[in-house]
Amino acid sequence: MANDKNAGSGKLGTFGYNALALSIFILLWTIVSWISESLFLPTPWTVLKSFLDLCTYGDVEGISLGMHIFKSTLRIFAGFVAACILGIPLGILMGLYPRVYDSTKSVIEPIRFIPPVAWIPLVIVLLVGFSRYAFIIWLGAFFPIFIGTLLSVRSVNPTHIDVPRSFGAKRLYIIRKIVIPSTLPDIFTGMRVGMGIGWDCIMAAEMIGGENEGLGVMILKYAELIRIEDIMVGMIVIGAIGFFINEIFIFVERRVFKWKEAIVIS
Amino acid sequence: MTNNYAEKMKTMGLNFFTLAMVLVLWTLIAYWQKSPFFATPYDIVLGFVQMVTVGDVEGYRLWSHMLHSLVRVSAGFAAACLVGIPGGLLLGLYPKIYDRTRILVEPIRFISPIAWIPMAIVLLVGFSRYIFVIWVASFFPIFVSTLWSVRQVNAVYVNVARVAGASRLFIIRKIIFPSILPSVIGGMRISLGISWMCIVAAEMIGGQMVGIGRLILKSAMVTRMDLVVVGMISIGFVGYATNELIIFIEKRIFRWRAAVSIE
Amino acid sequence: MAGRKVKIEVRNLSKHFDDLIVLHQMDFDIYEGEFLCVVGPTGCGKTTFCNVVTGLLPITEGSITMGGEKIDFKKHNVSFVFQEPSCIPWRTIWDDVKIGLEIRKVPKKEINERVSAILDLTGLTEFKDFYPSQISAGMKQRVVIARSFVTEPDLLLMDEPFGQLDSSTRFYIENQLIKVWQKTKRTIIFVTHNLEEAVYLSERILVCTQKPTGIKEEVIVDLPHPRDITDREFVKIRNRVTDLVKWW
Amino acid sequence: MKKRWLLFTVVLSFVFVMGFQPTVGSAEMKKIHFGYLVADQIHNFASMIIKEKKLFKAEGLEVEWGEYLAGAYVMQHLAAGEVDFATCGVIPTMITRGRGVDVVVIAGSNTEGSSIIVKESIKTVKDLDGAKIGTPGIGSIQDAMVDIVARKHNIKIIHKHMSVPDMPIYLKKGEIDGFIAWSPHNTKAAALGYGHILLTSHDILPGHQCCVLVTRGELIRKEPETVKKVMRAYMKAFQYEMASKKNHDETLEMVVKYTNAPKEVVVKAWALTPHPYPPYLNIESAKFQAEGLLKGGKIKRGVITNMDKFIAQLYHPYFLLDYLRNMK
Repeated sequence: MANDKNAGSGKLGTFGYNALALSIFILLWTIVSWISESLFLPTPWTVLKSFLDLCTYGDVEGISLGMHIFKSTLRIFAGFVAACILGIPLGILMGLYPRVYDSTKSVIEPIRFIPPVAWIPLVIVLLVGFSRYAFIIWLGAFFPIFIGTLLSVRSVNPTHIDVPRSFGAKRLYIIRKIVIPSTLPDIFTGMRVGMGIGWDCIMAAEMIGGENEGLGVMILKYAELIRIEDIMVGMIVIGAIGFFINEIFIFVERRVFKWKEAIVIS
Repeated sequence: MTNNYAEKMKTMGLNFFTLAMVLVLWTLIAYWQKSPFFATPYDIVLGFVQMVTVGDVEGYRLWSHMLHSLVRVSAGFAAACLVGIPGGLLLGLYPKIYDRTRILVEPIRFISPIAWIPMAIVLLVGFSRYIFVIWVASFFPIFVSTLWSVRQVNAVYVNVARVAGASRLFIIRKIIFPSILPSVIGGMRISLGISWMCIVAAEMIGGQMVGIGRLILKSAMVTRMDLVVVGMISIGFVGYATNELIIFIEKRIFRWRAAVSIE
Repeated sequence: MAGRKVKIEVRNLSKHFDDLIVLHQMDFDIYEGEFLCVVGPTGCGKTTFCNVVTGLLPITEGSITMGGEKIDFKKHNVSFVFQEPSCIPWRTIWDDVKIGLEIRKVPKKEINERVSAILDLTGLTEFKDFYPSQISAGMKQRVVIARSFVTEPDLLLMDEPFGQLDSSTRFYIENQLIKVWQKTKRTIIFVTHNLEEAVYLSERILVCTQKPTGIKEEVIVDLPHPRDITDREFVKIRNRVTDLVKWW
Repeated sequence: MKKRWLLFTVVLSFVFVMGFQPTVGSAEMKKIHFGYLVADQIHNFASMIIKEKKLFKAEGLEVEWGEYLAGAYVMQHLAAGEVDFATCGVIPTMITRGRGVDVVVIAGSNTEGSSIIVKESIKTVKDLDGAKIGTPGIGSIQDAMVDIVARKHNIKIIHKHMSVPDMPIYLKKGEIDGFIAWSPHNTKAAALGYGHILLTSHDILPGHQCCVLVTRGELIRKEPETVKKVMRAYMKAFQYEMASKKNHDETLEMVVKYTNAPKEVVVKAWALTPHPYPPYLNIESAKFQAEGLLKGGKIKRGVITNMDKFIAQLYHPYFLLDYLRNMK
């Protein structure tokens, strides 16, 4: 409230403090794992070593970490794109015709609350190969995108629609030039949230089995061998990639939608 | 009024129609599949009746599975609230702390609860594992929505109290808290949905005989697909019902608000 | 004017935002029980002026003292009517009006008496259980005025409080404000860009310059209330102020 | 306003209290936590009989049963000190032992009992070259057996890890060429006509150890009496099944109930799964398997320096021998 100064010097400071927080965390972790001497709480250095081993030699089956990352990212991407392709048009459609959404709510809404893992048995029977993974990720990413679009269309400022209408604009024109641009920031936010949840679902998707590559598969593999340090590598990589993708989305959001006064990050 | 009523009936009718369409579609797929790994709607109804009257192999009935899961979810969700709301409030009031530790806090959000399970098993014990796994999943929506709503409290309201000589505590209690409450409850609703969705993940932990997630996993192991679907529908229904209930309560409590969003 | 007791002394007041100088070396006094208007061209930093006077924003240079002390909300009884709508949305009209008394821990019985009295005076009694979202903009502004007067402040700052109201509502509330002021004799600093409003309400007008804002001139309005906007004297003063504000 | 807050707090605290209700147990009886795998009753029928016939209660033990999805989960719980006794595969046990966790085998359960099911076009073992074979995961004996087949016949087999109940679907859809699974999933798929049995585990590793009874080393040292009681119940379950044809049939019925597999499938699967009595651990087989784990990097190199010593630490037959001695 009363802080108008040091807005310029804040940037570097924030970055520095983050680095500091990270080092303190690693230090604490090291100390705790030294004190506890537990087999299941490896030190950061063991984890780092596992990371390097996974990069150079690969896992027990000789599959490198890069391959795992690549496969998982590919699956996420496919599911996410499918969610966008289906969620955005459907959201705009159902936002423009609320009747459609209201009439199908009893089917659509409960599906939202069925956990992705629970779908696996059905997915294995009904789908095949890669589409199974895409489906599970899609399940996670679809709803934020769909609901975000739907609500945004519903809340388009009526004045903005009336302006072109008073000039005699066609329905299609209004949708193209008013509805879509004004919902775009919300759609983008929905996409970001959807991407986050998609990452959350990667473990669920990779429990499907039948493939030996993927970050989730790697974690499950090492869970069988009770190697916590390798599991941690998997977790950290998943967390870090998700974080960076999210940051990129936020960055783009801030750039593209400058006209929006404030962007809520959630 | 009558018009409104007719409208409601129509919407309900259309909902039933959609539901019927889904059932027909399901039956068609089942006949096309003709697989012991895909249950027909008839099997599912039988499975549901069995779960209600007799129970599963161990004799645990559906409500018992539900109850155990609900207890786990409630505990995890309560833990998420207990940490998330004060934490969000604190970091919202001192945004610098959040900005400076982001790199630690944020990546955790993207690690799925299932990935935590092996560590939760070896490092924690008993019931606390369920709390932890559900907490990990449901903490962030509530934390982030609290944090951001604190940042967005209209400065005028704070100034009104400040000019009148209010203490910091008064401002937090009487200005900040009421004004973030809608977002906090909204965050809690999303959290509750997510924690309920995590129940299958949490119950992968094992060692327990009951739980709705357990029912799904166990039935999948012995190819009782009808029970898998019964479990899925139960979870979906309970999640949907709680969500609608909280929306209803929200609309009641926050009469002063112009509109409550449905998401 | 001379001979009245000085309430607030402003000396050499400056306020900078980084390199931007908003207020530049302002010097003036405010007298006890005075109705002072501050006018100036758009964007000249009137809101900053209000925030600085009350101490919501820190001062870069100079001093503002009230009875020889720095203004402190916990010690001095100050009220502020903000430019933007400031009714607290989750409180009913009654609860909203009483917030200042609640903060000062006034006994419950006295709160009830004082709030009832001020609601009567502002004509809000029958709306006391309404939420702000249920009443009109003009009524909300009346709530804010009632809220500011109920604490019987030593100093009341009003920052373009009637900016968003239509003219008939504005006149109505202006008259009510004068009524309340005459009855309670509080010190009021009223910031506005509406010159007619300033002449209509105040005893004295401070005319500000364009940024960096300083004081161009003081205009004394020595007319009895209620004033007539078509009166020759009134028109004369209004034209004078208009000339002073012109920056082109 | 006040009331609303009160209600809110009450609801929240209720939820919280509900969540933290401790599990109450009676003080008189010794309580143990016994873990077993879901739908693994053909390999580990003993735990099922103990449960159905309440054999632990007869020994004065109160038991909390725990179902687990895989041996790895059981092991993680054993390592956390939560499970006291469990029946599961010997491979996960050795992997866990190799991590330095004090888990101990006190008896065997079954040998063999797995088989490789393949699609019709694969007729001989040589046809497996380049085939995709589903296995239950790298920590399982089945996965190790596929490696053994490949090595023996000098062919290359692609492993695909998946959950065992899903294997028949993958086979039917042609996503894999075959799979290796334990009973009754192997015979089940064969009965459904999805494939045929190419090799049984008897063909691959005759008499290989499969499942075992495991406990924590700490219990052996601190509570030998409890271990004795568990062993007695375990042995009585074996004897019950062997006692008569009627008892054997009853056991088969139980398996049918627990695994949801048709009777004929269970009968076939049972025939493929020997339960040697007395249930000693097949030490030679265990050694062989441990070496395989070392070679595959599943136990980190350098952990086992002396194989005999490793097996001696792993296998603790005292209670089994003690029971047999006292029986006479």
